Amino acid sequence: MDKKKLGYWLFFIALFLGPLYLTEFRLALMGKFLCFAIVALGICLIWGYTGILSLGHGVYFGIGAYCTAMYLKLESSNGQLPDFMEWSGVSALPAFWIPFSNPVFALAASLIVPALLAAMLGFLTFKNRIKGVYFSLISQAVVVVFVTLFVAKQDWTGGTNGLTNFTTFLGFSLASPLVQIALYMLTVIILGLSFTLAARLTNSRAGRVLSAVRDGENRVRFLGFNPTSYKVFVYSLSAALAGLAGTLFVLQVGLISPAMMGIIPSIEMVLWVAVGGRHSLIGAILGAVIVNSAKSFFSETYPDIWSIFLGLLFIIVVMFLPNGIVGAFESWNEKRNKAKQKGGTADAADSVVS
Amino acid sequence: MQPILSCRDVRVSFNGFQALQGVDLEVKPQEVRFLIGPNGAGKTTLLDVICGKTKASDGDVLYRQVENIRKLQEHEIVRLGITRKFQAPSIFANLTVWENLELSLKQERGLWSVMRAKMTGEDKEKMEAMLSRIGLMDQRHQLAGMLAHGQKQWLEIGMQLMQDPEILLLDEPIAGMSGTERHKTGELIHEISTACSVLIVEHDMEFVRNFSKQVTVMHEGKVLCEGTMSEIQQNEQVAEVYLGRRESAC
Amino acid sequence: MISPMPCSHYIIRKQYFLRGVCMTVMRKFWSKHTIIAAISAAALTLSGCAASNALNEEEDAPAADTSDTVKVGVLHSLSGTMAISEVSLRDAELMAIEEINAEGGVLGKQIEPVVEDGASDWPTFAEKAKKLLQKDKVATVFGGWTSASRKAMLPVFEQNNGLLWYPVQYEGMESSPNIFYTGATTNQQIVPSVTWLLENKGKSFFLIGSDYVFPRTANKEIKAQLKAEGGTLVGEEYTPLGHTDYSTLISKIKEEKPEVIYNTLNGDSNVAFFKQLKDAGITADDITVLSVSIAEEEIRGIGTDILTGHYAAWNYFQTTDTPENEKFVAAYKEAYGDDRVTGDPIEAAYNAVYLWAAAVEKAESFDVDAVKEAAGGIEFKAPGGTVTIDGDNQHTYKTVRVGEIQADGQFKEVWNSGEPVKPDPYLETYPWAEGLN
Amino acid sequence: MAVVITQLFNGISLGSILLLIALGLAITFGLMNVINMAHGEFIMAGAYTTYVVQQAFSHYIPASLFNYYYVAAIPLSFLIGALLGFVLEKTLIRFLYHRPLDSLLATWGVSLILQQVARSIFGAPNVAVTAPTWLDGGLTIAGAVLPYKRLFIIALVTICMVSLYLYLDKTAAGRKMRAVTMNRSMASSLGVSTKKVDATAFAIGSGLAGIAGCALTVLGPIGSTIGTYYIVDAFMIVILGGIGSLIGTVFGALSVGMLGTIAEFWSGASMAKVIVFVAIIAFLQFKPAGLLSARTRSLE
Repeated sequence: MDKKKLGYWLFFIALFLGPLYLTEFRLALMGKFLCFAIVALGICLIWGYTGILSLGHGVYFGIGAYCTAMYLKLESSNGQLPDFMEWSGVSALPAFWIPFSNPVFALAASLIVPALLAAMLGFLTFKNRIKGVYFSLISQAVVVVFVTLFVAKQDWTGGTNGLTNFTTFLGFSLASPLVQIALYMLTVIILGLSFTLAARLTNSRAGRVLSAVRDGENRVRFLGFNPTSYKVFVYSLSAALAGLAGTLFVLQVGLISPAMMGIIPSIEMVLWVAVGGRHSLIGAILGAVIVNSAKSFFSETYPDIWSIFLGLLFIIVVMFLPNGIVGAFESWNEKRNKAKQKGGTADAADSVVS
Repeated sequence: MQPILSCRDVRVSFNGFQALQGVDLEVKPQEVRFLIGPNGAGKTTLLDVICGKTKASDGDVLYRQVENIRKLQEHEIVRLGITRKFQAPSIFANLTVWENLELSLKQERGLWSVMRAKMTGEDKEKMEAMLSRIGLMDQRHQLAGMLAHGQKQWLEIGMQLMQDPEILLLDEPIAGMSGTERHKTGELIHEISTACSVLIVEHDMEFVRNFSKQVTVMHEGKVLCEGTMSEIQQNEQVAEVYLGRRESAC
Repeated sequence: MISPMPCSHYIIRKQYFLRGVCMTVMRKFWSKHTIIAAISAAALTLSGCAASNALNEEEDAPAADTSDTVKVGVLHSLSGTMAISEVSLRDAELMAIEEINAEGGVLGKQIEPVVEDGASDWPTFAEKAKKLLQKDKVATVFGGWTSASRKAMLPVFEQNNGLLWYPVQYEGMESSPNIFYTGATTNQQIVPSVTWLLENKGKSFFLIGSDYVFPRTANKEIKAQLKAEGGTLVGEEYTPLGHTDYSTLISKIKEEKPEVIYNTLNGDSNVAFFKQLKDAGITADDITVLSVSIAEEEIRGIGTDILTGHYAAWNYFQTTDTPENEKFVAAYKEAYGDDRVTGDPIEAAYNAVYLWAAAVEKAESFDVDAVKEAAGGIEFKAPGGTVTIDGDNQHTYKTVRVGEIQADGQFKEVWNSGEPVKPDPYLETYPWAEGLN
Repeated sequence: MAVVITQLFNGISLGSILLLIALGLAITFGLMNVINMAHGEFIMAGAYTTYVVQQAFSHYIPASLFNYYYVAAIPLSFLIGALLGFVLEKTLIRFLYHRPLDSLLATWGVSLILQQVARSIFGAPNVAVTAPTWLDGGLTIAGAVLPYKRLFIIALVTICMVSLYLYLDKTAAGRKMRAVTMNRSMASSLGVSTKKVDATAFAIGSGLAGIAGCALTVLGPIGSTIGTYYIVDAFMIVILGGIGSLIGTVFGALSVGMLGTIAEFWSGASMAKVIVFVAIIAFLQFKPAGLLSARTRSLE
């Protein structure tokens, strides 16, 4: 137990000390990747542990980012109407923008709005026992709805350009390297806290209920648990994590647009978790960092083949590494330890019930 | 004695097919009741209706004569004390035996309470007792999916018993078990019935003969007759129903 | 006492079969821990180095003064949906760089292009811009197509005091001190073309566009202009990017019977719109369509048969008759194949490189501030006619042209502004535009 | 009046296009329960096949016969789509029948690769297909023009539906396919080679996507990303119609087509898209099984 905890501590401390050994540019990249790692944690919770595959987490990420971006935009507009509204013909700040001039409200909203939206959608679909691929496809439709809306409502959202060109956050200049380092460290801390939260949840009895829901949702009902409330809870928790990541993302990258909440980014989020290991929280973090590093690397070296590589990665992971990198290490280690008992396949719990 | 469970004129139809055509059935406290009948008679469907998996299109299912559970959701019915074991073992393959039992503890099953739940010494004793009762003490840290078929069946029965049910619904509990295992299961059921009522669907006549007191025969979505096994064996209607379909009886 | 459940949440429990023994479990945890450490280390190394491996570390980035080359960034989408348009810009820029290098380079240094892929993804544009400025220490960057990509890069260039040359016509309302705009702003494309339409083609306008920033902003200006110059607006419709069914929109057009359709649709939607317009029995004789996003390259993807007779407004056509253009088209085809065509943004991208080089020569320095200082008034005899940098807003003076699409996929110029038009991104010199911004 | 007729026709036409796109999915997803995210790229493959056939005709076939390139393109598009589908089934899908979520991810990877391959072969810009002249023009009814191309697509999708129905109902192979989709183990124990049936069914579904791609060339763009425009809509239609029900898919496509055109006429294209998707999501909350479902018990 202690050794493992020590390992995690070392990992997070190594990340935390990033500014000491990473250059400014690489630190910025890493900060972005760690935001993605927070999203990945959330996806791991719902997908790896609960069996809900959401192809719509870009929406929650985006909404969280927009909430914070609205505050940043207002702050950098110095009390004037944001530039894009001016040339979109809006004469006064829309009512729903007004509270976002308060940073506390904006930051709280970046957590709560995604969580509430997810809870609503989750409650309806899970209560109606829509699950598996049907839920995945519906979550994709939700992405289409939101992206179309955000693009079409240009006078409110900045349209395809999104919100960008921020100057300060709570009075600190976002361009300053020191502020960027502070934001990076904040990201590491929040990632660490999210990880701890997620690990505690999955190690609790509730976490075992979630795994049970994944393996046999109907069976869980016959133990007296209502899977709907568990699923709604974990789904909105994961949406809140995505929203939180969006906030950190927009602070560090200084930009959010509908393109970042689209279908492709949403599916890529799932890929991070698949590559790292869908049943492993630390795997999700590693997956997000590794896939995005690889993306940076490949798209710089061989821009044309990045999408082929990405496609192959999907296929390889699904076909040969269903439990991702961490899973592969696990079984390799297992083999090394000469564990040979493998007989008997695990029946799905729901064999009869469903 | 007041019946603990009464089904009144329960009807179920699947896309026009009448699976249950008005079933009446009463189960008394601490009674072991066997449901027999040829395939397609509606035995499993009746269990499905009682546990909430299938919704009856008509009729009432009364618990303790007052509460109509026909429209309740599965987990609400379970919380009342009616648990169900399915025909094929349905345990959580990726959890250990111990964890399977842990989830089956009689407990507050709300999200908030479960998140804060801690294993008490009492819980632990209860689970260990159950482990030795179902003979899985040595396998308790194994993944449940790795158990042998009979062990899975027992684990599932154990999971039902952990919930201290008032009524236990069993669907062919001994299917796929060896002779000694069957006997052991029979004993177990007998033992259980001191605490709760048991409603069992079973095809194995030998087993029914050995362990039944009351038997209900179903045929084509209706109750054909009720009585002790020897009474049933005398019944001409039953013979007729079974003679044509001998193979399904054994 | 053995803990009742494996402590590690990430274990794949299936593999625990028959491993109830405490010692084994403990040993396993130890090795698992090693693995985590190993993976972590690997991940850190990878994330740290992967991005930089193929690139030059800043340590060995040559300082501009001592080496005999100067690095410039070329940042366009080479993958994703925008690659369709942007790849040609990269080609044009690389060609200009090669030409300049063949002539001896800039300030005696060879230009070394660092090509990056924006991947049609706006944060990627920002990330790569940052990389070009901070790691490669490029003297300038040529890049972008969509407004979104420019908006994403803008803060990066302002914060790092970099220099971006943006070569595509856009909606105006912007003038960053760190960006030079070599494409048209609205008063060099849209405003004159609307005037031309009103004078030559009809007064009633139907505006259609893709649902994003450029069409919406452009149409707002067009509406104000129509009001001022006696036109009427009979309809205004937007379709989502990638929309492919225009039947309903076309029935609305039929209802309103406009004389002119002003088209700001983007990319693929043009194909569907023009095909379906023709099917609905509407030809160029019935309603004039003037587009501002269809250049020679797009015509080929739509099919000349359905576009013939419609119009487009640009600053340059492949058929523009100047000696510079003859040379440019020949060189472009020579370099990239006979089947390639040039077009307005391609020309603007090509110009950008020359304009930068000229400004550097004038400033006698690659320093951003010096180049900006020197850029005002720089002239270049471009394929599309002389362009001049306006020192006030860092846009360029450009000649406006309206062309009719011919059966061979080329334009026949039907009107031009005669002389280069002064850029006015905020439309300050147009009384009717007051209150638009 | 003309507007009403035109709009009614537009609704049916949009419905027929959506149906053509969704028909292949109704087999691979609806009957076989495979989520094939590369379905859109099979549409793309069909479109490019049409382009290649056209190029071949204009180069190697007398100009007088050029107009018939389209007749050759339809079956060829089907074959190319079917071939791609067959290969995909043999190499990937068949290992993933029990892991639907994973097949979703893997086929998404396939779609990325196919898009890039298309870009490498045909270049990033769109290519143009000239529709045969016999599809030019339209039928005029009460002042409303019904373009021949749209009428042709309606006819094409009808033919596809009827052939599919005949195949599934009247041929031995089709009956085997239905048997497998209804009860896999039973069919297998009766001596039906489920592997063969799976591959055939998947190839047919993919082939239909190829036909859809061929048909779309007369109306829309031909580029490496066209598949992505249609894929989400297509899946939603199949879900809306009800899994496993071909007739349900027909109803799903037609209702989405009608709703889409009506909403677009009253508001605008963007809002219409939002309205349609919200309506589908909301509808599924009330009726998770879709309009018509072949399975009795909801989405399980």
